[in-house]
Amino acid sequence: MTRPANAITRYTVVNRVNHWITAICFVLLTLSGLSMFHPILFFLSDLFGGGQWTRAVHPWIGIMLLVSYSGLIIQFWRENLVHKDDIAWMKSIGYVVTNDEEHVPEVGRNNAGQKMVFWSMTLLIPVLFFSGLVIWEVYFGAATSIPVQRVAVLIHSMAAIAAIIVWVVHVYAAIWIRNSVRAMTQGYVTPGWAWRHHRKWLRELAAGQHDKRTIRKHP
Amino acid sequence: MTNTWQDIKNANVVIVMGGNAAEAHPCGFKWVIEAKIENGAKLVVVDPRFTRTASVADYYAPIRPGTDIAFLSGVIRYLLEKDAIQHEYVRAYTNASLIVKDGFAFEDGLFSGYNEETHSYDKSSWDYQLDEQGFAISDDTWQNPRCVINLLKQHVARYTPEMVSRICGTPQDKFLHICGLIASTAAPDKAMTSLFALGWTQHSVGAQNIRTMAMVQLLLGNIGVAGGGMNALRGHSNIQGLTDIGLLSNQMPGYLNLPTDKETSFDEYMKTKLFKPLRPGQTSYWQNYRKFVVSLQKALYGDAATQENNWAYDWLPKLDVPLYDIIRAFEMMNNGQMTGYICQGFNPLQAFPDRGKIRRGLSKLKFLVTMDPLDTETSRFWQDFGPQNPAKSAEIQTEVFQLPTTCFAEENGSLVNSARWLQWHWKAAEGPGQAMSDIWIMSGIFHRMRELYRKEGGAFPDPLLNLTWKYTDPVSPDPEELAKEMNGRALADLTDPATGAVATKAGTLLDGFAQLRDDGTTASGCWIFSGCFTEKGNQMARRDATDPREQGIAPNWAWAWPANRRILYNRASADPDGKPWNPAKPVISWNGSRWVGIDVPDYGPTVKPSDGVGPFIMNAEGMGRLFARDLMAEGPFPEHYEPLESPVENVLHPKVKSNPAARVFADDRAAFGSPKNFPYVATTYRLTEHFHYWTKHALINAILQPEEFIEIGEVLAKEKGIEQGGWVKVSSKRGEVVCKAYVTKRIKPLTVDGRPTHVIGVPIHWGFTGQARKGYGANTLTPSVGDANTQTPEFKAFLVNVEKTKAPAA
Amino acid sequence: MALTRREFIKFTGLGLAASSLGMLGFGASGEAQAAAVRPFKLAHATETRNTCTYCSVACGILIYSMGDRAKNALSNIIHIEGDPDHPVNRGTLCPKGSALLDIVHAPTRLKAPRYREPGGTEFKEVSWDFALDRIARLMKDDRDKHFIATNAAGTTVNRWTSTGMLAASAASSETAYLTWKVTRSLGMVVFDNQARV
Amino acid sequence: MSDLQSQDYVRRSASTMTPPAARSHEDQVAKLIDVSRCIGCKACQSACMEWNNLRPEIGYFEGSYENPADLGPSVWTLMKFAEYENEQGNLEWLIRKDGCMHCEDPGCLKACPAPGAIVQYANGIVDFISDKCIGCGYCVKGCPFDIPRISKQDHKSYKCTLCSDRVAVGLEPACVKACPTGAIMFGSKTDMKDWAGERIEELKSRGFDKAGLYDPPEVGGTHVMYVLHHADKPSLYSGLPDKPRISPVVGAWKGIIKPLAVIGIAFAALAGFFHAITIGPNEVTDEDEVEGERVLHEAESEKSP
Repeated sequence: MTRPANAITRYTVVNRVNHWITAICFVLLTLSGLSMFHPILFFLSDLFGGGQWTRAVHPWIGIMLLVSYSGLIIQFWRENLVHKDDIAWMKSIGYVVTNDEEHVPEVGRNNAGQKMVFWSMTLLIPVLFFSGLVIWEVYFGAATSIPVQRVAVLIHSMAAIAAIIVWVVHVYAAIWIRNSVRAMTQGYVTPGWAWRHHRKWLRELAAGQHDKRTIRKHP
Repeated sequence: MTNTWQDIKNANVVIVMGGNAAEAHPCGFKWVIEAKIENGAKLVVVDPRFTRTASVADYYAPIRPGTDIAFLSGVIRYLLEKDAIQHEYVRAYTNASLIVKDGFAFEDGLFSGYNEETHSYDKSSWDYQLDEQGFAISDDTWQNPRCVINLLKQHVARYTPEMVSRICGTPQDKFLHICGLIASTAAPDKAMTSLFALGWTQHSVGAQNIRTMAMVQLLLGNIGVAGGGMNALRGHSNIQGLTDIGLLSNQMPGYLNLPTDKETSFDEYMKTKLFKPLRPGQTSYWQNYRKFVVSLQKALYGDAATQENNWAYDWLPKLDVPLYDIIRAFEMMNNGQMTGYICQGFNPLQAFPDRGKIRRGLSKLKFLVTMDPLDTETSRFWQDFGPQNPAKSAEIQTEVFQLPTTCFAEENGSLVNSARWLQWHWKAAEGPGQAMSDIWIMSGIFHRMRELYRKEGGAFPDPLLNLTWKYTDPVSPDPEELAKEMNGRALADLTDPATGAVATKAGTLLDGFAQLRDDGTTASGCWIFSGCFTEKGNQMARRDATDPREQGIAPNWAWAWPANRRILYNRASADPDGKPWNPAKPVISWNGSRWVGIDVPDYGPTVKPSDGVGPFIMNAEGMGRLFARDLMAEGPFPEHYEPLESPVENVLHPKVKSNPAARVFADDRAAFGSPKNFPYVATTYRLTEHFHYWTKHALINAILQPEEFIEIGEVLAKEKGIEQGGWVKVSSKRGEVVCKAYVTKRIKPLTVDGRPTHVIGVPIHWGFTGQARKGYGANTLTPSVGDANTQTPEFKAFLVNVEKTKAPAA
Repeated sequence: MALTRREFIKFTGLGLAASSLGMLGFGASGEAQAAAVRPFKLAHATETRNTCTYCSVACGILIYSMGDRAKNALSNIIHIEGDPDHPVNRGTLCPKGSALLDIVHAPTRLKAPRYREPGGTEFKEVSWDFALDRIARLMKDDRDKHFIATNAAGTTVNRWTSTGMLAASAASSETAYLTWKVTRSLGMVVFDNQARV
Repeated sequence: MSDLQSQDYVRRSASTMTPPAARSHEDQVAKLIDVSRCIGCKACQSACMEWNNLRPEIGYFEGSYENPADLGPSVWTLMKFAEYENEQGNLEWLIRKDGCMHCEDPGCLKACPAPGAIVQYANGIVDFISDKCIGCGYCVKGCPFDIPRISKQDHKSYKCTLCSDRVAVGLEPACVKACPTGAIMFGSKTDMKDWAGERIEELKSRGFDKAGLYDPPEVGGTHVMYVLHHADKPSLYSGLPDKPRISPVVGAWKGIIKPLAVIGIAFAALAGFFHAITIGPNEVTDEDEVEGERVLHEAESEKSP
């Protein structure tokens, strides 16, 4: 892998592997879940070897997602704590969407949007997990009453939709903010990227408030 | 059954007492439901438990097990007191008017002639006063106090509603309500049918239970009519057939009696069988007794039965005791008096009382042969199955042969149902493995025995050597040939006595028992079956279900004995002039020259009503008997006797508590428990999901009712701390059963003689072979004593204790 | 013609699934008419009329077996149900009769003669010849030993009381008659059936 | 005009379809269970197991005649027994054959996500097509009567088929044929309702003033109906629902949520798409790079001694 000499490490190998495990799980869950959610998407179950396989594998992927996402929570919760700055950023959301960064307050390592993605998933994934357990027929079909399961299935599907919407936003943002994808695939960003999107973070980096290794070290 | 299953739909009142038709005979019970829906009938159930029959009843009343005679005697008292009887019927068709001998009396629970030492009666006083011609004297005005009806009135006077309630525990209001329902059928065009089964027979007073209801039915004019009758629902698929063919210790085919030691010659034997009419002009089948016996002997021994050897009379075994019934058989076994026992499709280790005694008896045999499609408990009595069969194999010296037989689906043949229909069935497949038919096995034993006697000689081989065996395949005779042998055929050309012309050619099958002769020119293995397989073919295989007027006769479906008659005593369905009592549902009627109708008349087809021949042609007086003469062991009138094990004294006559004529062996008496140790009344029964001890081998039935349990009322359960579905130990003096409890609202404590009496229900179906869970079997608890007439074991009323216990170690 | 209820349901789209899909305007309908009903299993089975083996109501039954009785096919019973022509049961059967198939095929059906020696702890399979020869021998020995030709009074009684027979009340009348013949020709009097139980 | 043995689908889970309309389906079938004639003999259970080749495990006695203890993947019908003491203090043993009610508006079918795993034939029978079943258990949640059960063996859902294989060849269901007392009748729904009317009249004449037909309109009526002596209190019969309806929770899940979900997700995606083609990507400029480098250099030089 070639990388420019001035590259700044944004995500470590562990960060990235963990993220992509999560991402794969999420995508698989979305595909399998949607196939069981809406008849028009039932064809997606063929990706998993048919309806029975889809039904069987979905909860196991769900467990993997929970474990994997727990890793992300451990790694990222500090940097997603909410600050006053986030409110300012939210107020200037109009400038954000129109790519007018100059009118947006300087952003730290994560902006409020990214934090919202993080915290939404942090909320939704456990909800999905526990409501999923209730309706995991094979093992827990008899553990709760049918009315409870009915509520669980409703919660599960609503949470799933919310998660998917969050995911759509997340994915689009990654495409929209160019070179973000590279940050999560190759781990680094350029100083210019950091200047443009996370200027405060860049300054912090420059001021040595972060681990030196994140700068110009092999990610 | 006197009537058919479908005929039940013609009833106005259906009383199920001494039975549980819905559970034991669901498909027959449909006709009760039909009666309710199509005929507006009321269903009355009297039972210790609220059964599944009770669940669809219009009226239910509880009763203490073993007190049915008191209840029904109370009903008779009510009917006589309210004059709710069918007068014309009672006067003309019952012996109500006949005068009873002066010597007959009833005092302190005993009838005249009791012998305390032999526990039996000299019955000479139990008869009518006869005139010079030997006919019974009658008083149609019922003025004579010795009229049967007056003696009956006097006899039942003690059974007031208060007394009935005191004995039976049935609340008075419920008892009286039922009396009212029963009485409603005294109207000539109303009928009540009585459906009963083992709930009445399995008592030390079983036969009298049934008699009492038969008397009720006679008083109401309900015998012989559509929708009436005494309908014994019966048990096994061919229990009727085996009874008909006389597979009982004292019987020969067609209800002919096996000779006894007293009948030292054929003439002596025939003397006791001679039919002596007790009313002028009375006729009966039994006039033909000699024809039946001679034809049977000709069927059995062919040319070897001759006039000269008294039709091989001496080849018949003779009895020294009234019955060699099963209770006696096991008594003999326990006394070391038996060597071998053959159980053909019978599982006595499960089916007979005092299981411990049964096991001990079998252990003393030299050999036991079982013939069965299934792996029965009896065939494994010697094997240790834990507490359910604690046998010490090494100590048991019995040789056991377990012979596999084919089952119903694997053979041709006929079965006789409880309505006396002979129905043919066909083989659908071969039996499994080496299973063989009972016919093949019995033939195999026979041929080997005969061969041994031919070769070696031995004790009296004549009957064995001369037994007819002219079957196309002697190794496995064709059922059709056997059926033809029972039907009978002419051995010589039979001529019409009036014209002298040959009416029946030699060799042809007979059309009916009327053709039988006593001169050895006819042979018939079972006279009542004569007509079942004629030259026209197999009548039992007929399948025309046409039912005139849809009255439940279906005369062309299969064949019914006798003579394809579907309702017994159907002459009584018409009044003395021959007009039907119930014009809407006539059975037969007199058309001026002969009897016509939807059924074959149970009467001379051209005998005029004015001839005054009674309709009950099996009886010497031609009448239904409210007074049984000498035919019952314990008295001509029914009397309430407590079960041999009972929680209370006999309040009517404390000195005579239980059936004075009951036969009780000393060791069995020693095994009776007292209410002090065993305070609760127990009764055994069947559940609809199972058939005896067979269906625990059938997976579906094992699923439907998997495990042994008892039923116990909520009050007693609470008293004893017994939980729903919890474990209990039920014990009698004879053994104990550890099983689960069904605590139910369906059994309530009864107030008997002022004290609460609890009843415990013990279903019978579990054993230690088959697919259902292992059980001890109800007969672990039951006492070994039988009805005084039939020796049917008293399974329905005995004493137990019950205690809460822990689940047994797995 | 007025709108039937079915049409009403169809038109109003009462079915929620249908309505939401209808909103989206597409769905999988192509394969809708695939065969679904389980094939009728008795189409060519052989039907044999018989009588229920259990109680004395004697319900008519129809036994269905696999195989058309061709020489090379061994019939196997696959289903039993009520005979609708029978005047008593009219096609109905109770819980026992409805499960007759399971008694015919019970795993505890016996398939070979078995013998248990005195003191033995197990059955062993034996041949029919062994079993019947041995039974005949045991019976003859006992009969010769215990047969009572005359009683104390000198009357010919010709009875044999030391070996008894219980007959099967589910056996056919023809079996019963043959059993009666054999039993009585031996002079056996300890003879009974299930009439009492 | 009747086509009672029809195998045409009128509903199919997770699919849109146009019901075949060329054939006439004027009448539908129904099974009528007259509890006042029922003796609880379990012949129906037995016949059902025999015909459908169902043999659940042999259970235990559990304090009731109810065996097996519950409906199951191989228990499609079950007799339920309730000992009820009425106002007069008399015992009534209310026995009810439980099993699929074959709703006109089947909750199971609505809930099912697998196309064609649950179908309704033109004759009204609701049938589970095992090879299409994915075992998710949604039908269990959709059912207002607590009927379907998922097998632990093959993870497929099972329930009474109303013997669709028998009905398809013109025979009555096995339980109907077996029922010894005629407590279970089968025929066209019209005929069954007429017959029920007669039965109710008869029951009223015997003092059951509240006798009536159970054909709950909340689920569009059912193709298995009961004649009850206490039609005012169906729950007396071992918990027969007084007012069965598809749970509103299920309704929401299979109803409103679906279009909302599609709208929500589609909106998010479309918003992104239109954002991309209108505003476009947010790219780092050369100036940004310069600025970035500058910040880093300044910091490094400050720290450099």
